Amino acid sequence: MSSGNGYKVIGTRPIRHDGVDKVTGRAVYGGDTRLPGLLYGQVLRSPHAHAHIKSIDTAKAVALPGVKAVLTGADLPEAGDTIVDLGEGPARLKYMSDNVLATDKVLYSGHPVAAVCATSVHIAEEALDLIEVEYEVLESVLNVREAMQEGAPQLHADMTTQEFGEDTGKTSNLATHFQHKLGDPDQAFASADVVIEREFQTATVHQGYIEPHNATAMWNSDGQITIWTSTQGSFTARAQTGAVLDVPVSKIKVVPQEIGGGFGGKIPIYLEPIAALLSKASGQPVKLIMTRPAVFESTGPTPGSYVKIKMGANKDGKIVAADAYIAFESGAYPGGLVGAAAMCVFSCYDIADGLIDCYDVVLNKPRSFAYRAPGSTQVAFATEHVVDLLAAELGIDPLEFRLKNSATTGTRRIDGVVYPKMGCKEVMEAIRDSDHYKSAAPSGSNQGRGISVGYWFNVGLQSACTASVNSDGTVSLTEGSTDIGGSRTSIAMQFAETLGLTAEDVKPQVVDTDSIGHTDVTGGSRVTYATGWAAYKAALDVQEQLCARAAQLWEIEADQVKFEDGTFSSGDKSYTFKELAGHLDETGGPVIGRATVNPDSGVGGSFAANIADVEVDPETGKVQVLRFTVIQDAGRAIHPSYVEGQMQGGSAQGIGWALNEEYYYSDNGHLDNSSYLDYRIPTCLDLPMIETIIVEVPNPGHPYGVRGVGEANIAPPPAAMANAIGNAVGVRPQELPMKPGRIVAALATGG
Amino acid sequence: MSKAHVQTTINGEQTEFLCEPRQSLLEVLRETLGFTGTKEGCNDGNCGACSVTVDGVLIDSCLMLAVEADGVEIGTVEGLATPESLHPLQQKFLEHAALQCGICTPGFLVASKALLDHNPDPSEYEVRHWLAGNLCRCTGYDKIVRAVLDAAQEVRASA
Amino acid sequence: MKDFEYCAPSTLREAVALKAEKGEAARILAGGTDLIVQLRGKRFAPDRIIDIKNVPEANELSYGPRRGLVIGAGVPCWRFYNDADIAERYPGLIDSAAIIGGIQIQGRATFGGNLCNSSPSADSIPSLITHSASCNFAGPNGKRSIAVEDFCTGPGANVLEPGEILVSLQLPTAKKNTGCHYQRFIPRNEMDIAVVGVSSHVVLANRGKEFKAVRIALAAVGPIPIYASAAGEGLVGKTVSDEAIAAAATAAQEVATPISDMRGPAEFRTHLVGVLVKRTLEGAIARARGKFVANAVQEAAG
Amino acid sequence: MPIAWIPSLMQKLTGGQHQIEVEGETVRQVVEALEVLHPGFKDRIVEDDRIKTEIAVAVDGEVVASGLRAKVGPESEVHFLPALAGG
Repeated sequence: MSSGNGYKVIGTRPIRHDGVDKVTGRAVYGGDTRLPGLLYGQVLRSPHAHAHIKSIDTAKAVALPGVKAVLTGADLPEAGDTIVDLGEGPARLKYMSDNVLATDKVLYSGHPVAAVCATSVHIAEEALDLIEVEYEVLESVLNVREAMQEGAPQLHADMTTQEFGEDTGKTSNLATHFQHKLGDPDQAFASADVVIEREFQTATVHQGYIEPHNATAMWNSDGQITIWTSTQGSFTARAQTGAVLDVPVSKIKVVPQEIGGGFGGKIPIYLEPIAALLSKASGQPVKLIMTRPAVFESTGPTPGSYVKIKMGANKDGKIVAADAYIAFESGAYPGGLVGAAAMCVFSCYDIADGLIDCYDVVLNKPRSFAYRAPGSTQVAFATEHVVDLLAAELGIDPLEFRLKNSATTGTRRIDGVVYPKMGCKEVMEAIRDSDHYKSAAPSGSNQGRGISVGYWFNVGLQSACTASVNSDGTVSLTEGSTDIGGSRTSIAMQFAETLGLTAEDVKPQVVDTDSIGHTDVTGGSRVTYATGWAAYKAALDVQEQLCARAAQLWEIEADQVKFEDGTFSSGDKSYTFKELAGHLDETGGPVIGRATVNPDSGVGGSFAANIADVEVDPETGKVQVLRFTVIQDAGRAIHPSYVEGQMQGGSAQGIGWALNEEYYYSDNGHLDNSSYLDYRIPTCLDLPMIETIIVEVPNPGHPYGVRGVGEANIAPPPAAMANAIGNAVGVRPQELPMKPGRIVAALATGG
Repeated sequence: MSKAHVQTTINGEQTEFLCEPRQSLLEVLRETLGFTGTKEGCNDGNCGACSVTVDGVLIDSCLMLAVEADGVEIGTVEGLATPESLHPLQQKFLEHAALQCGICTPGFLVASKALLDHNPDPSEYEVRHWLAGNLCRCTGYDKIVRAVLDAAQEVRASA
Repeated sequence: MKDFEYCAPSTLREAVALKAEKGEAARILAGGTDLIVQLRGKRFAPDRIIDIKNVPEANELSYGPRRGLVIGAGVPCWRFYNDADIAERYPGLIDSAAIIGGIQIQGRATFGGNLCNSSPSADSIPSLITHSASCNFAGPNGKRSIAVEDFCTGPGANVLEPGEILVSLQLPTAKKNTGCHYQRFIPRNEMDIAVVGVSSHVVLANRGKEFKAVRIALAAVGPIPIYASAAGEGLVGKTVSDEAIAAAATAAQEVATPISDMRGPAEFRTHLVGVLVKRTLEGAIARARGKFVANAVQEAAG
Repeated sequence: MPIAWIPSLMQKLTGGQHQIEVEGETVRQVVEALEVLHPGFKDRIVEDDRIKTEIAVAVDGEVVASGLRAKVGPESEVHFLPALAGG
């Protein structure tokens, strides 16, 4: 099998190494953890969106037969006023701790206030009903612009607005304000022939992974804590748990179990410290699994947003100026996602002058966290809408207009950064060259086609790999990146390619925090890039050691041995990798390759694009996707099937975000739709086949040219859908979701 | 409350267990009997991760009490493969890369098996209709639908 | 969830005695797809659950030219939505059965349970109302029957006495020149609760050109499923026409009293009543004229 | 000489200057040089001898993990950005 790209393994489609376990039900996910003497935990959550906790009385719960321990926020160590960066962006430890278990105040409906463990999950649940919490209910605020107003209910009495390293000393719900400015936007707008400005709103949406959060912990009497959990980053989970429990990381071992989806939402911790403290109190292992309503009410959604975009262009079709005002709902505690939005908002275009003004705002919703290209979708929805309007106003085809203004290698973004080699234009050209775009747009009544592009910058961070050569010529590869979507295989393939092995010759394994070097989260589209790079370097280490072993056997110097196409040779003597692996015992014993990376440069960003054909039922406002294509620059597709899978998955999530997904709060701040029944992620019947086109503009910063593909694909879909709806019925929605009632209302008023 | 004694058949094997009436079939399968291949996603019948068959009928095991299982035959994901080989559906899911995180996969496999037992030659729309009660957040369903259609063809060819 | 006593009686008499003994503190378990969710959500905390699936009367599914169709309260949807005879005689019923939840839910859920759950958005109730179905109860004081449109009294509330059990549903014999159609509007294509549901049932005369009898019922636009009698009766004797249908749609909108919630705003729901009355009347008319109008299962089968 | 790009909200400190050429072979030297030109600059960026956690430094367009120790070339651009979270 060969991929036709000059590689033997990269670009092929082997069966994933963990596949059989996952289709037979044998793979052990976090919730499947079973231990002798296991107790079951449950968490009591606030019914109020905003309240002071006046008192908590747990006496009746403690007295219930079968209950082994009860916990409140008072049982967590006092969190100092320190800032910690534990792999999911900087945060105040106090905020992180209070989000695990509230102390003085609850800040959202679903905020944890107490926890119980018992001999059965049902007894634990009965015990929750016996905990008496007295609240003083406060007025809540649930919309970003209302939260920014003077006199809005204030969540944190001591929170002051930070302006790029400066504390303004002003208390409000505005956590952070920052700006990027390039050139002279005022003058550039004055020179523009056409200027279009629009306002946009997007609802809070959830990552929606099917597996609920879970954690099982055993706190041994010697102070050693073991935590079995589903996490995107075992080291990050360890660091966060250690910080909240005020325990050194060396006392904690995190065993990452298989993880049932994350999309950014399983980077933060929720249950881990609770499970640990309940175990400490009971002396037994404790397992907690979140209920589905709790997952929606209490775990990281992505921010709702208010965005205003102004763009100006010349008659010849060049965009000359762009302004963005971006306000993000960070939820109950400050977050860092609006920074990413700022980097993405005009990322697809070459614009010389612009201003990006950003606000991070707290309000009475769960603390928002990363969700696949966090922040990019909200702003792509806005920008791509205005780009279509500009093209229409200028009488230029929207794709031609995008191509004419495409950012490219060397373009300076408004946040100042200059692009290294990248594939924005290639992705746009792939729209033009696709079967889908070349086929006639659907021409039935209320049918239309829309396009859009989007970006995610990807990250590098730390990874480690070790590789033990087995005597039969296979290699056991250990790594610390938890595998959410087949990354074991994409890492093993890079290792195999480097040593001339087959993918099947490499046995990849995700191990616990005591068994591998620090490895950052499975997020930021970094695993195939950075852990793959570590695997590549570990393979080179193995290669070097094996050259020395061959040299020993041939009684020559190591530099006289060369390695090519999986064979070690010197003159007419040669060993295949497998042959040489059989001689390790006689040449000094085992060979273990190892490598770590923490790339300072070379992270290649990825662009994605969509073509969407839709039909709108004007009587009901319902939108059907008739045909959908996703295009993305993968740099180099290691395992094309899983690259396509990422692209299709991001598309489906983006379509859900576009059409129906939203947090629906009642006026008193209760989340009304905390179930899969009413939080409507797309079903099988809601989607067509999703066509994929992989563009490969190799990333010069990676040995195999990899760009992470996990995220950029969620940025363009809502915009493509809005543009398609606009072309179908003449009304281009400015608010997500574009749900049926909203479409009907817009059609009735003509906009 | 006293525990109920339930006799049932799981993947062809006679099994007995004790349970409280309030325990769901899902809970007993996973926590009492160790059939953790059947997953919990929502515990209210809206995701299909806990799909099993009861006397050949596809159901969500979170919405059936374990005591109701007395005298029935239950099929779970653990019963799909033989010691010799995977079921064609399992094989095609692997070949088509029809899973990413894999948490929904057992439910999809059990549901797809029930579909093929009921209709060995489904159209794409029939596959999508039948599987609408199984949510997947990773794949966008494309590769799942292709895998089921491909497996159906293989099952028909070998029938 | 509080624990409870589980009983699975094998006779109706036994079931009634178990229910009568506990009254409100006992709940009937048929498919369980609503009940078990509600127990978990602590909407009910009964002492006793009575599983009626072993009661022969609750398991009956039969059709006779005189009795019509009898659906036992414990009969799950899957047992009758693939039945060609039932589909032909009561197509509107199948429209409902084929869209309650997904395939897994249909493997357990029953019309009897859907009715006793008495949700205003229940998909089966408008179809039962327009088919002129009646409910058969058994209780300590014997048996009684009432029309389905008189069953629900409020969200989650109905006329069942604390000691009574719904045994079966009964639909009159299907007549010629009759058609029925149920549609609901949901934002997705499956797995949602109706934003609005409408069933229309027509009997046509004069070679299918004239309305002889019409029944229209609405879901999710009031505290109970609404029998829009005036909307249907207004059509009787009229020639089948777009204008007549539009007038019925307007009449139905007048009796709708929807609320705004996560499933849709009130004005949108009222608007949808008009859309769906029109669409279901057209479907029912087509079926009455012998034309094929697919239900969800048939749609899937192409 | 490398060019430091000054975030717009810090330009009050630099008298409105957007870009400043300064000597330096590492981010630390660039920041020290900026501090000499515009006292107070360092306190906005650095805390406990590290780049503040809420701020990221990019050299030639790439956010650097090595912070103050990151190498800066004679033609390099240095940007100060808000720190980010990934998905």
